[in-house]
Amino acid sequence: MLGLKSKRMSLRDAVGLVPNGARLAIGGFAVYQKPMAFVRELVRQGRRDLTIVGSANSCDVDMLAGGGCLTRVETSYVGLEKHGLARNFRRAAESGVLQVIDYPEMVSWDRFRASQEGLAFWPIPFLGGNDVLKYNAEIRPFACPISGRPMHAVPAANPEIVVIHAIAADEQGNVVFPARRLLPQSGDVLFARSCERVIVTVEKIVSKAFIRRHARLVEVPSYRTTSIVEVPYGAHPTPALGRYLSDDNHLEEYVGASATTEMFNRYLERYVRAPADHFAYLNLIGAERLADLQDLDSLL
Amino acid sequence: MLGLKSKRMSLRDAVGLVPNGARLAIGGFAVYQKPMAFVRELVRQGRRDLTIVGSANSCDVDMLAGGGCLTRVETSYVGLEKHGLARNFRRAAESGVLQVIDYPEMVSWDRFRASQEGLAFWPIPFLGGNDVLKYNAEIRPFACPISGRPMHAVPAANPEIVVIHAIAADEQGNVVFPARRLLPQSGDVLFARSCERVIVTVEKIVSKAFIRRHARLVEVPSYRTTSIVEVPYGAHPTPALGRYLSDDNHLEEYVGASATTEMFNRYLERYVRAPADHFAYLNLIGAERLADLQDLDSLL
Amino acid sequence: MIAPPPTLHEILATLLAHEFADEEVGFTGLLTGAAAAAFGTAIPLVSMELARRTHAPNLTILLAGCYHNPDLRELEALPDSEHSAMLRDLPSESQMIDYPGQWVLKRGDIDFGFSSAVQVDQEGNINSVCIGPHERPKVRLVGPILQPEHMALFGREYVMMPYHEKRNFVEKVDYVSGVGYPGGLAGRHALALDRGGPALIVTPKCIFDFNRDVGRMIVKSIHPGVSVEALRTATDFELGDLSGVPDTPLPTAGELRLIREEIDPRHILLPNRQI
Amino acid sequence: MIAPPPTLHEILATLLAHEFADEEVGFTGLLTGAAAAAFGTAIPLVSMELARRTHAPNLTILLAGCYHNPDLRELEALPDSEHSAMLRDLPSESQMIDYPGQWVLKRGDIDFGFSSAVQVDQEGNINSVCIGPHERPKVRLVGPILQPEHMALFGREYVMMPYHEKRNFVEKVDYVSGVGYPGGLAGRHALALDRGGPALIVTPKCIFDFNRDVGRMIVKSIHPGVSVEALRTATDFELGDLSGVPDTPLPTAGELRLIREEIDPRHILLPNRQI
Repeated sequence: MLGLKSKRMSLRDAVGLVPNGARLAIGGFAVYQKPMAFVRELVRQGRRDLTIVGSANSCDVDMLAGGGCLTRVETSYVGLEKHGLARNFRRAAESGVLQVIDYPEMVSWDRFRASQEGLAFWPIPFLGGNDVLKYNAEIRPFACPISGRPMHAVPAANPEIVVIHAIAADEQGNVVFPARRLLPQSGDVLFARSCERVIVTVEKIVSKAFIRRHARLVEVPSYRTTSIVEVPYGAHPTPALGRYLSDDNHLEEYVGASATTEMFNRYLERYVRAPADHFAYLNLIGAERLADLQDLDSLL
Repeated sequence: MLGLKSKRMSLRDAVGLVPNGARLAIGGFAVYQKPMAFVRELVRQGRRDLTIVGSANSCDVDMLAGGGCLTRVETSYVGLEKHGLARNFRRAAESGVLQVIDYPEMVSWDRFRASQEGLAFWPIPFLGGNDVLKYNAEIRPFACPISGRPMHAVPAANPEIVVIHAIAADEQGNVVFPARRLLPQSGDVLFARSCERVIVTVEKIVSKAFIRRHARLVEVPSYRTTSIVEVPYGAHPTPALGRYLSDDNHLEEYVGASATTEMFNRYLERYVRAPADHFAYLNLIGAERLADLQDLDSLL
Repeated sequence: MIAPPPTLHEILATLLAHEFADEEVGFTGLLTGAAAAAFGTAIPLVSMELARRTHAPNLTILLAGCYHNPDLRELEALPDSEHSAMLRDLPSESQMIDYPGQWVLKRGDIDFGFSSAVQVDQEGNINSVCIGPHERPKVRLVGPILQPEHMALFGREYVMMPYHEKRNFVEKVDYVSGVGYPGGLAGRHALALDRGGPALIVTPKCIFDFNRDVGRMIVKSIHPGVSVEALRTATDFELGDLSGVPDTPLPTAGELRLIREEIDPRHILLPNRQI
Repeated sequence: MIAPPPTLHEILATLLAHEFADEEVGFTGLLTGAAAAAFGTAIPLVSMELARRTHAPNLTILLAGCYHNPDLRELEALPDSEHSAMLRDLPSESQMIDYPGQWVLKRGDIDFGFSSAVQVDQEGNINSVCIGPHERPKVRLVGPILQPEHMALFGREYVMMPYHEKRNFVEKVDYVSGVGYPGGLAGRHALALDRGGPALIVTPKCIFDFNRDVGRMIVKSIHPGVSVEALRTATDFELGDLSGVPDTPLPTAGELRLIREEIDPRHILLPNRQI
């Protein structure tokens, strides 16, 4: 078959697809498998006024907040789990420069299901009395057209661009997910099915033969992807299931550095702005640490 | 762990859980993996006035129609694919004794998704001009609470009882599905998540150790199942993926026998009413045929 | 040596191949019975594969709605079951095993599909539910299946009619299970059908297109060897002036060679004879 | 030889175990930080396992919401990450990897859950979103996470508060991210909350229950060694007459033995000391 179109792109060019003011969904869930190389490049390129719509967020939103890239976040969680609160996010929210729209966790998934369904809303029957309603005029009360029961319509997630990090794809944009996956990887599949501009950073670009051997696991096919970017360790310091674990040491350094704006600017200078590219960043982390983080997927 | 409750039941007793007039969903899809032993036992026990709600139906609905068990069917398809039209169903529908409520194929899945979601309706944006609306007063027009777009609310499937056929479960009702499954098996998972009375006929009751070794594939856990019935070849003459293929010879015999009411009554007498039990039925099919139908699942 | 002349199946597959753009996604179900399987599955597969081997290498084929770009060379027979174990084992680039699945139906991932029906009317409505009144039909058929989705959610639809007789091409279908152009494109819009609808109606006798302003079928071309009179006789609605209608175009020698030598050398998809 | 007296964790785990009926499904998230992990994850796990080994063998434990009846003997440490690779490899009876998944959230598959919060008020509302006004909070917290679902869709909720100070037990939470009993059960009904709500509030000082008619917390029992005065001082709302309130009951010797020798012999879940 001649003339197959390559969707391969450099990290810089892929990040260039995200304009200032974009409504962006960042894959991964909480502190797991976040496309952090992409996030660092957003900061490096000085992107502004982004809205992040998500299900559960962590250092993705926190770094963008610390980098001054954000205007608004719509999600159920921003925190670093065992590493504590997200301090840059806190400062931005407490100072009022960052607007936070809170959604319940499963409702935040339902919003992407609405986008997947081509619907402007998802019907939610259990929000009565919750302050999620009080601070969100976009949620509308309505009566079930069949039972008459009072419910609420939450708006679809409607991302303009989705970015996820996965283990492998071919150049045409067929993306594989591990069979022994966990909830964060399923969230990525959902995100990639909720939007027509889908950027996938991957650990490895693989052959068509590899894709065909794993057809059952190609949950995001070529026609759903806009660009494929090869970024080994692209989720670091968060884990990529089956490839590497969380770099808890680096996350502790990150948390320590986010104690003040000044300290975090020094962190950004050292790890985000100064390195010439992603491999220069990885060299700062060092081979020994990267080797130590190895995860093994099921061999079956 | 002492005192684990067994949900094992005989086929006769499990079918006894279905009263006359029940609203029953039968798993499988079109001519694939239908719980036919259960269907035969419904006919044998002379069940009456059933409503079948489904996604795509075939010899399940056809045999129940031929056995005089049905009042109403809500589905997207009743036919035998390459074996032609479902002749008992046709006769019942054309004579007016069977009410058929037609739904589009994916909408018929959406109705089970509504039940899974605890919703009385599912919002459908594309039914305008379709006669599905003309003959179904239960579908209600409404405006999207957010966009104002005209849509239709289709009623949830709301089965009172679901019956599916699967390859294996333990006595506690943890049901495994093959990794290399196809759409019909996914439909069974959806059905089993749409109702609180779920009967699962299985090829084999397996040990807890088998279940734990395949935890990733236990898509229907113990607390979702009401009873587990061991019925080897329980889908015959339809296939059970990974265990046996479709018995096309028997289906041709079935189609031939359903040419007239009289002939089909003779078929029912021979294959359904006369055999003392399911194994007597299998003996009529014969060991050579059963052996010939073997399917192999992936060995990985 | 002169190659045998193109068969009707080859003519239709080639004509359809020209319809597809690169990077589109095309959906074919799995129909059974010789004529229906040829029109509903085999001709669509050959047409999409021909497009992939000529101007549309990035077109995605969805066989039986689930198997992405299946390796047709591995087929030992045209599959005759939509979800058979044989398809589980057919090499492909992605397998859909759930709904919602890889193609996001309601966001419009499918650019075009192929469907079949027992009746089609001059507005392009199709019917596979019943002949006669719905409550007491003369013939109860299988049901709407995926026709409503094909005709409303796919980008466009090729309606593949294996038979062209008066009972199939009717003034008004007895049940609209897939919506054509009632009232034209404006009529579809008024029904909140913002995309999709039938593109061509493909029959053993001719190709129909539509006047989408008024929502009425028009004959686009007539197959070689079919007379205008035969076409009128086989159609229950008025076809208007057919004097300027061209013949259906034939494949080039190169297209025929691709079909015969590369795509279907063992004649598993298309029969090796005139029909 | 006399066994060491029960620790607070053991007392709470035993008390909770008595709450669960056979065949119920209990959901615990994965909380981190010593006190939160103990109250939010470890005590719930031990309580459910104790119930399974006594009166409720068919209870289903959902660890981190996803792992059905995990083999706790295989744990080498209390997991400190909700979706870590370590949990992928932990033996269990079913793994949820998608939403919607095995437990059908909105049909009410979960009989009871455990949650934690920064604030709880006398109506039983909980808050993990912010301290101070939402637009310019004094402290921005993590967000509602799964609290709305816990407090509305689960059959009942055990609110596990690792700290009991005035700043945690307030008159009115600054943000209702999980709904208690505003206006009592009738109030919940008026909000279309037809099931669920907090069952007990478990703290290091006492157990709260509710007067569900008026929707107000009441002290059910006070832990050994905690004075009524200390309890009042640590609570920002009025507790009423506490004269008849009993001490929190202690585990039996048999229950203690099960916890210490069978369920957690390596002290991976509960620390081996008084706290």
